[in-house]
Parts: sequence; structure tokens; C-alpha cells
Amino acid sequence: MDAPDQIFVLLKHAVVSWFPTPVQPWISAVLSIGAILAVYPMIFALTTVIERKALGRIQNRPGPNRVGPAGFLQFAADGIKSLTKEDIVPRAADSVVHFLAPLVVVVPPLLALAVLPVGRNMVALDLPETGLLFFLMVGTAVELGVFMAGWSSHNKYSLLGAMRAIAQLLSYELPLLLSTVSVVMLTGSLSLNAIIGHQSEVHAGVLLGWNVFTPWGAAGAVLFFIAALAEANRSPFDLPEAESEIVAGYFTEYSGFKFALFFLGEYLGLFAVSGLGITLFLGGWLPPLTVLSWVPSWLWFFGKLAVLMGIFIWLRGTLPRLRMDQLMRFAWQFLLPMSLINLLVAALWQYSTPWPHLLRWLPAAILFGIPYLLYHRAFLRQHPPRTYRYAS
Amino acid sequence: MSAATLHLLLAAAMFCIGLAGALCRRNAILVLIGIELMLNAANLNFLTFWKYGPQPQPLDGPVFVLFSVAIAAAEAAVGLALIIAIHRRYRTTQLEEISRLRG
Amino acid sequence: MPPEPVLSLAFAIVAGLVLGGSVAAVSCRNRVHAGLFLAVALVGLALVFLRMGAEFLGFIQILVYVGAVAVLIVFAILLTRGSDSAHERRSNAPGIGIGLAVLLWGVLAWGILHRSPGAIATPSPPPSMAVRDLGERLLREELLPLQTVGLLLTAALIGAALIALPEPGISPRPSGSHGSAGTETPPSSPT
Amino acid sequence: MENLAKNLWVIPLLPLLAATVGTFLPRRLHRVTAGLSVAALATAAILAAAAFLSVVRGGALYSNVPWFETGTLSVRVGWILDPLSAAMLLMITVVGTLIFIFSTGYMAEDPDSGRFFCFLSLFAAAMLGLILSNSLLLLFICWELVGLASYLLIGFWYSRPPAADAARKAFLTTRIGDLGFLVGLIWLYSESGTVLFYDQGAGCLEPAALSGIAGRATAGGLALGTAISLLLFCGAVGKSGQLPLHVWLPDAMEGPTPVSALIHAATMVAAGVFLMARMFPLVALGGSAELPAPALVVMAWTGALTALFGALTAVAQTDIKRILAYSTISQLGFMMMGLATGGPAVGMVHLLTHAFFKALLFLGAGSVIHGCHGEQDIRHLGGLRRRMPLTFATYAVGMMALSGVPVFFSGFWSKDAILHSLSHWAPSRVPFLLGVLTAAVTAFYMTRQMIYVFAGTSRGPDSAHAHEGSPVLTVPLGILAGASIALSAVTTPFRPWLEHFLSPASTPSESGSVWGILILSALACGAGLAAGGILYRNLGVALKTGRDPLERWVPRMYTLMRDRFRFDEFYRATLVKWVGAAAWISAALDQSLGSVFRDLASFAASAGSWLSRTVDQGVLNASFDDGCQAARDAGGLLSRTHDGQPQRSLRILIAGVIALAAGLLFLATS
Repeated sequence: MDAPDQIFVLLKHAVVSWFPTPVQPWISAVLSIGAILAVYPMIFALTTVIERKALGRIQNRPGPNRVGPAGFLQFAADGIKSLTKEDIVPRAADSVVHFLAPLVVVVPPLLALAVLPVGRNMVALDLPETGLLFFLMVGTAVELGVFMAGWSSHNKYSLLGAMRAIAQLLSYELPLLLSTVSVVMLTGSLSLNAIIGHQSEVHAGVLLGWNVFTPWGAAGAVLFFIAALAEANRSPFDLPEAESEIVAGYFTEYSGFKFALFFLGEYLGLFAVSGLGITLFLGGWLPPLTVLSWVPSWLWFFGKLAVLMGIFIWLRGTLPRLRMDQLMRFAWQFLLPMSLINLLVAALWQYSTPWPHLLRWLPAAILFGIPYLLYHRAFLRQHPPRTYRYAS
Repeated sequence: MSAATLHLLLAAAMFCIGLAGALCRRNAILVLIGIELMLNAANLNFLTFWKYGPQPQPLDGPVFVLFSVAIAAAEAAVGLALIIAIHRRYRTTQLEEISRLRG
Repeated sequence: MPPEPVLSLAFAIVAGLVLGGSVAAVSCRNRVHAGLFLAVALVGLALVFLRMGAEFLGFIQILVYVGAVAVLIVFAILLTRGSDSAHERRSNAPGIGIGLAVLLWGVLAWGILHRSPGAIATPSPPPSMAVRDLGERLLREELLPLQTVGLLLTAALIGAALIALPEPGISPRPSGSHGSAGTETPPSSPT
Repeated sequence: MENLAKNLWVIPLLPLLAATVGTFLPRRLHRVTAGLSVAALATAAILAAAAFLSVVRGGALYSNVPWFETGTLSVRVGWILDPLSAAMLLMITVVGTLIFIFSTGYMAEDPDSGRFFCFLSLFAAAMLGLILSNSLLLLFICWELVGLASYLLIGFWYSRPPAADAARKAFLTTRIGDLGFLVGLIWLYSESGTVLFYDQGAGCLEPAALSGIAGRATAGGLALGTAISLLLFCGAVGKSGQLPLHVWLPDAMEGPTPVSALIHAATMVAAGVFLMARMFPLVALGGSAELPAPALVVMAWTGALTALFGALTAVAQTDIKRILAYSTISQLGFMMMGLATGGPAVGMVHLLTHAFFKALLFLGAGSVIHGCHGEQDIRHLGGLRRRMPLTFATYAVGMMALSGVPVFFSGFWSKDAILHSLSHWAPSRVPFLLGVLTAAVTAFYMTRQMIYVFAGTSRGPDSAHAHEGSPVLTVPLGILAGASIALSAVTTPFRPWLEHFLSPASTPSESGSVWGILILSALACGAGLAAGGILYRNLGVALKTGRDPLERWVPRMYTLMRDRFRFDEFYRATLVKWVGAAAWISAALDQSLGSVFRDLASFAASAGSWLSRTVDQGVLNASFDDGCQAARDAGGLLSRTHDGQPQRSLRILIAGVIALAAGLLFLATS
């Protein structure tokens, strides 16, 4: 057990061992909770700054550059501002529900983050039987929070935003679930640790068996991350809070600290679902190559998370927002059928274990490629490429 | 009083609350809420007998609950779709006003 | 495992959540609140399941009921808002309904209290539920029911979409630019 | 050999694959679809020939595999290769391949022919599955698939209303029979516990199960075996166009002609006969030579009546395909008779020979229609002998085979075998006489059709410019004609190889009586031919008056026959009306249930008040008014229970539940 890899685990054991035995489990839990509450909001703060700077770079403007070195303390300024602003509750609002909604939005992602293994032996809440299910269950609770926020504000835009959000969350939950099912099917366990363990077998001497290196895993990862973007209300699926259409969607009527909570909840949700994606498809805290295993495992997890965040920021800067009907059609007519097909591909992969590697890839590629091409053709027929008569 | 008795009493109470809702409320959706409560009370009963009963078959209770949950989901979807369709047509969700067979 | 007291504090809290949520769900004047209280009651029930060692079912309970059914119900409440009229009565002969419910609970409770000690013995091995066993059971012995439920759910999906489609004569749909947008999910076109 | 039985599923799989692949091919590649279908079925035919040869050498074999298990229930299916299925297999693949080839020419101009070949392949797959299945359940599934393919193909030109109507009619009519089949299937399963035919002594057609069924009776005193057989026979009646449910078959001619040839003449309609042959051990349960099983008696009479009815109707039809359709109904009746009186071999031999020559006739008709640009009315045809010599020659072979012209034609021998067994049938002589009459009428209407179509000069613009089709059309005709003749070599009573092959245990017929029946049969055929020839010798002259020669001779009879004995009208006037009336009544009841209660109550009340008037004149007015008021109140009270208020119903329901629970608990504790 090398030290840098297990440094946090050892630290925790050291701290816990100071206390008398009866309270040790409690102290351990408190430490884990404290770590989650400290680490992820910190990543959130960093991400907001980096995101604003990156978006600024994409849009040819400097972005925040006044507070702190190169603007990197902007998050502190923002936080202080939102904490000190007046908390306004509209007179027509349903005050109890209006108060509860931000909590219902923020707490589930935190719970979800608790079951993610961020490094070797580093998981706050290990559920060997039902880890993945717990994560998914917690994720669904967000829908209710969004609805509560939109409905209790008694505002047209809020309600529209909430309705859009629920329709979107319900629709994209299916492909999300189905693409995780393929992983569960091949691992044979709902435990996130077992899923990572299953990806740790070595291929060709150097390459680790991440799920994304298999046909169903590659397709599943793409489907999963598309659905994850939509679940996290990220651009290009940010219709529920489209500022050019419905002000700020379901949290239009929130201000000050509650607004900050929504903001936090959204990013925590994004971290959680990305972390799940990393765990399911990108090998969790495993390195890609065996020779790289000297790098501490938690660094791998957070590194992958950072790369994903970078991609998401990049997407946000480049892709235009979808229209509502396009959003729905994309979920039901493309993602859902493709993830169902992906289940078949995964089953085929499982049953063709003794075949030579190339032969295993071929049917999977065919099974997935042909429907994709057919769908692509149908899509092009329905929507011929747009021509810009005056622009070019 | 054993744990089983407690759980059974809880299930019975939940069932009866749901029943009262289904009997009294005039809004179709609220009646549906009552029915959901009754279904869940039944699920609780299954699990109680699985956990504290003489268990002839190890997993009978959970399996039954799983099926019941699936069917309840289908029931809720179809029921709500019906209510929405009725609302669209008659502009009401009051059960008493939906009493004609002719369209 | 130390023997836990039958009426523990945890059970009392959870049962209070279930019962309180249920009572509020069926008696709330505000329909959206009723829907939210339903969610509370069902979360409470999921906690009861968790306490009984049925982790899987507890999570499934929240996933399906809170994540889907409760959301659908509040959604439907929103979609059918136009039908509130000020002078409508809220309840339909509440005395009879509540009376019947209380009577039924009385009968059941009497039965439970009088019959349970003999019928229900404490089990020798505490039952546990491995998800793997559940899966094996579903895919081997309960294969036919499983397939049937799948068929039922498919039929319900299609049926619900069909029923909730606007009838052509009643309310003309807003003409989307590409026709069949959102036909699969009724809620996608807020009216 | 074991390998063969285990891999029998390949035979139906080939056309199924062709259908699946064809479905996904774009429309413009319809030629590829056609080629694929033909290739698949031709390969299946080669495999079928191999299977047939192996059966000729060895015996029957079967293999069962588990399909799925649920709980304690384990459902198994299997394949069987016995003489019965081997012969059917060979016939279907060979005839099917020829018809597929013919179709490539016939449907060449249709842009939808890709769809057509997909359906045809689907049909072939289902039919082959039906033949080969060793499980009544699998057979039923294939049976329904065959019905589906038939529906799709009859309605192939779905934009034509008659075709769409005919498809629906065929589907619904056969469903009636299939309902009986399904009930019989479930019953058989519940009695014998298996739907496998043969399963190492445990199958439902093996002695153990049969002896379990024999000797048990149902509620009405009917033997159990008879009841199940009759239910299964319902399915056969629907599928094989037997008398009450035959109405769909003539209408099915709205489909493309190759479809009529393959499905509604050669194979699918024979599935009913095949089913009865397959189930023969069960059907014949409890019968003897003197006293056949009741189910067989029902079959024989149904067959006899159907045979005569079909033949008589065919006499007065003017559509070339409808004549053949009614002829098919008639011949199916023959097969049923043969099956019921002479055992499976007799019926099946006629099924096989009939498949070849009826497919030949239909394809000939198709060739005529194709050559005459879609003209189907025989009154507008004529003189085609010179314009389409090949079609004429082959059609003549088919016609003679169907009519039973002696010695060289297979139809003669197979029909003779049926007549022979009819003549030895103990219960009644009437079916025998009907059979002979039918044989004569058959020869008559075929002569009429030949003269109408091929003799004389053309009577319409289309037939005047008729032309012979391409070799794709004529070569299958030639092969089928050859087969129609060649089959007679193995079906004569002097060398009944096919019959022995189909049922090795059947008793050889006594040669003494063979000659009598042979001569009688030949005479009947000759009489029919002669009558037709004489009556229609001056057809051109006769048609100037616009009436059929026969119509001038027996006008009333002719009208009746032309109107198909008014079966359709009868159904429309009775069944359809009844259903409508029942619907109307139930609607009225639904609407006014409350008022019915009220009326009943007021009726009772007025009866009471009438009584009180006779007893006490003085209080007449008061009592009457009170009675009416009471009646109104009673009615009002009763109608409250039907007010469409679910919660009131629920309240009553719950009250009942409470009472029940309390009662049960009280009983349990005390």
C-alpha cells in the first residue's frame, strides 16, 4: 500500500483512532461527510471561474479578470454577494414549498456523491448490494425539487421552466438508465466498487479493461453522457433555464443564497452524474495503462472529472440550444432505441466471450452501426442540411 | 406486540387512509392518490409477511412487491392519461360529473 | 445482531412520516400539496422497507414512486388546473367514507391483534435479500410473469400516449414545424 | 438421421430469413427480394427432398427441445419427420418453388413485388413450420401465422376495396374456426398435460395419453376424445373452407393469382385436412370399422355436403378463378370424406395430387389472365387454344386430372381411392352417392370452363390480343403438368406406393371390388364430360342471347347456383343482423337500465293495485295513486344504483368487504 495513493485513507484512520471506540463509526462518518462537503463545493467554485474564463475565450472576450490573480477569486466575490443579498419571497408564492425546493435540489446530489468511489478504498458510503441503484434513486428526487421550485413561485416562467424540466428529466432518464443497465448486465453487480473491479483486468499486457474500450461500452458511454448532459440541464439541453426564452426557468423567483443553492445543486448534479459515468465506463479511479499505476488513484478520478468538465464547458461554448420538440424527439426517437439496441450488443458481447477479438467486434459493430446509419439517413431526409442563402 | 403486528397495523392504517381518500375526494387525481396509498399498503403487507412470517418460499414477498410496483406504475400512467383526456374533453376532473357513457 | 426494541424511536419516526404524509395527502385542500405529501408518505414507506432489510425494494420504491409516479401526479394536477371552480364541494359525503375507513381499520386491527401471535412465529434465520437471488428468481421461475409485465408496460406506454394525444376535433394542436413532436410524452406541450 | 431431425428447423428458417432480409431491402431492389425468395425456397426444396428420401429409407423420427420454463411449467417444442410431414414437405417446397418462379414473371411489372415476395416467403416459412411441428402449440402458432400471411396476401392490392374486404372476411371467418381450435388445444393440454404429439410414449398422440382420454365422457354424454376432435375440426372447417365457413375462400381470389394457387388451392387450405390427418389417432379414438368415431361421421358428412355444394356452385360461375375456387372447396370436401372414411392415407393422397393439378390450373388461369391483360370473365374470353397453345395443353392436363379422366391422370386414382373407401363405409351410403354425383358434376363444370376459355373464337378485345407469356410462366406449368401425370404411377390401387408410404399399416384394398368402383368413377367422369360437351357445343351461338346454355335449360337452378346458394346473403340477413340487433339491444339496455327497473316495479305495483281494486272498490283511486307513487319511488331507488358514480359503488363494495372480513375473523376466532 503505497503512501500517496492511500494518504487520505491513512489520515482518516489516524484521526479516527484518537477517539474512543464507541464513537469511532460516527467520527468516521462525520469525516467522510465533511470531506464531501468540502471538496465538491470547492471544485464547484473553481469550475465556475474556469467556465466563465473559458467561455470568454471562446467568445473572444477576457472573462472575469478583476478579483484576485487573473480573476481566480471571482467565486469568493460571487459567494459573498449572494450571501449578503436580500432573500426575496414573492407574495403570491407558496412560501413553505418555495423554501424547501432549493434543499430538495441540493441534498440529493450530495447523497449521490457519497456513493462514488473516488479512489482506492475511498468511498464514503459503500453499498455492496445496491450502490448504483441508490445513485439513480437519489437522482430522481431532483425532479420533485425542480417541480416544487417552479410551481411554488407562482410565476408563468417558473412554471414553464419546471414543466420543461420535468418532461426533459423524465425523457432522458430512460436512456441514462438503459445505458447503465448494460454495464450492470456485464458486471453482474450493482456495486460501484465491483464495477470498477471488473474493469481492472489487463488486456494485451498494458491496457486496462475499461468498459469504454468495448463496442457496447463506447456506444453506451456516448449515450450516457448525452443523457447526463440533459439530466444536468447543461447546454445544449438547458431549455428549462433558457435565459433568452423564460428568464431563468424554474428559479426565476429565487434570489440571494437560495439562488446560489440552485446553482450549486446544478453543478453538484453534473459532478455526480459525470462521476458515475467515469465509474461505469471510464474505469473509475483506474489508470488507462498498467505502467501509469504509480499515479495516486484519486488523482485519476479527479483528473478524469476535470477533463469531462472541460469537454462540457467546450460543448456549452459551441453548441446552440435545442428546441423543445427537437429535444423530445431526440430522446424518444434516437437515444431510447439506440440504448435498447446497445443492450442487445452488450448481451451479444457477453455471449461471444470465447470468440476471437475481431469476431466479437464485428457483429457488435454491425448491430449498432446499421441502425445508426439508417437513422442518420432518415434524419437527413426529414431535415435536409440548412442552407444559408445570404450568409455565405 | 411483535414487530410483525406493528407493521401490519401500519399497513392497515395506511390502507384505510388511502381508502378514505378514494371514497371521499371528488377530484379524480386525488382519488388516484388514495388508490396509490392502498397499493403501497398492500406492498408493505407482502414485505411484512416475508420478513416476519413463517416464510415457506424465500423471496415470494419481494418478487410480488416488484411486480406490484411495475403494475402500479403502468396503472398510474394510464390513469393519468385518461384523466388528462377527460379533462381535455369535458373540462372537469370531478368524478361525479363524469357519469355519462355517451361521448 | 443485538435484539432491537420492537417499538424503536426510528420506527416511530418513520411510521409517523408514513401516516402523516398519507393523511395529509388525502386531506389537503391544495392538490399540489396533496401530491407532494404523497411523495413524503412514499419516501416514509421506502424507509420502512429499508428498516426491514429490503434495500433493493426501498430504492426501487423511491425510484418508481417518487421519481415517476408522484412527479406524474403533480404534473397531471398542473395540466388539469383549468377545472377548479370556486363553489365546488371538496369531499363527497366525507362522513360515510371516513366512517367506513375507520370501521375497516377497526376490523383489521382487531383481527391482527387477535390472530397474529399464533399465526406469525418469529423466523429462525432472518431473511435476507440478495439482489442476485432476486434476479435469478425473476429470470428463471418468474420468467413468464416477467415477460407479461413487460408486455403490460409496453401496452401501457403506447396506450397512455394514445389516450393523451389530443383528439383532432376537440382541441387543435399547436402546429409544430415538424409534425409529430413530443407525441410520445404527453407533457411535452404545455397548454 | 438424428442430425436431420434436430436440424429440421433449417427448412422453415430459410424462407423466413428471405422474408426478413427482403423486408429491409429498399423497394427498388424488388428483383433481389424475388431472387432471394426463390433461392431460399429452392434450397429448402432440396433439403426437403433429402429428408423425404431419408424417410423412405428409414422411419419416422422426431426431436424435442425445451422452449422456456416458468415455475414448474416447462414448455417444449419439437420437430417431427414422419411420412405424413415428409410428403407434405416435399409437395409444398416443390409446388411452392414453381409458383415462386411463376410469380417472378407474373408480378414483374408490380412495383410492390418486393413486399409480395416477403409475404410469400413468410407464408412458406409458416406453412413449413406447421407441417414439421411436433407440438400442437407450435402448430397453432404457425397456423395463425399462415392465416396472417393469407390475410396480407389477399389484401395485397389493399387500395382496391374488394381486396381489402375479402382479406378482412377471410381473416375473421377463419378466426371463428380457430377459436374452436384454441379451445380444443387448451382442453387437450389440460387433459393430457402435453401438447407434444410424440414424446417417447408421453406425447398426446401416443397410446398412453390416448387410453387416458378414451372412455371418459364430458358433461353432455359426449366422449372426451370426440369433443376435443370436434373442436379441432372447427379450426379445420375454417381453414379448409368446409361448409358453414367456406364463404371466405371464393372472395380470397381477390389476391394475386399465384397466391390463389399456392395458398388458396395447394397448401394452406389443405392445412385443415393435414391437421385432421395429424390428429387422426385422437379423432378416430373409440371407433371401429362398423361404428366409426362420431367425429369421423361428422367429418364425412361435412365433406360430402361441401363437395357437392362446391361442385354445383362452380357450374354457374363466370369468373375463371371463382370456378377454380369453388372447385377447391369441392375437392377439399372430397379430402375430408376420404380422411374420415378411409383413414389419413386416402385423404392425404388426394391432397397431394390435388395440390399439383390445382396449382397447375390456377397458374394456367393466371397465365390466361396475364395474357389477356387482366380479363377474368370467361364470357369475354374464348379461342385461346390457338393463341396460347402451351397454356391450353397444360390446362387441359390439369382439367383432366381434376375431372378424373381415367388411367393417366393422378386425380383419377386418388379420387377413386376415396370413392372406394366411401363405398365401404358402414354408417351410410349417401356420401358415396353424393361423391359419385360430385365427380360427374366436376367433369361437367371443367368441360364448361375449357370450352368457354379455349374453344371457339374470342369474345372480347382482350382475349383477341392474347399472347403466350415468357418461359418463366410456361415452364412451371409444364413441370406441374408432368407431375400431375407422373404421380399417377405411385397412386394406382395396383401399386399404391404413396398410400403405403403414408400409412404402412393400412389394409390393402380387396382387388375384387376395385374394378367396379374404377368403372363407375370413369363412367361418372365420362357422363360429365359428355354432358358438358353436348350442352356447350354451340357456345358461340348460345351466348348471342346473353344467357348460358345451362341457364336456358334449368333457369331457376342455375340462378341459385350462380348466387352460390345465397350463403352470403343468408349470413348477411341472419348473423350480421343478429349481431347488430344484439348490439342495439344491449345499448338500449345500458341506456335505460334504470327505467327497466322502474317499469318492472311499476308493473308489479299495478298488478298489486289491480288486485286491491277487485278486493276493495272503494279505495280504488287512492290505492292506484299510491301504487304509482310507490312504483316511481322504487324505480328511483333502484336507478340510484346505476348512476355512474364510482364512489357510491366503492362504498357498497367496501361495506361488503368489511362484513366479509369481520365474518371471517369471527369464524376464525370462535
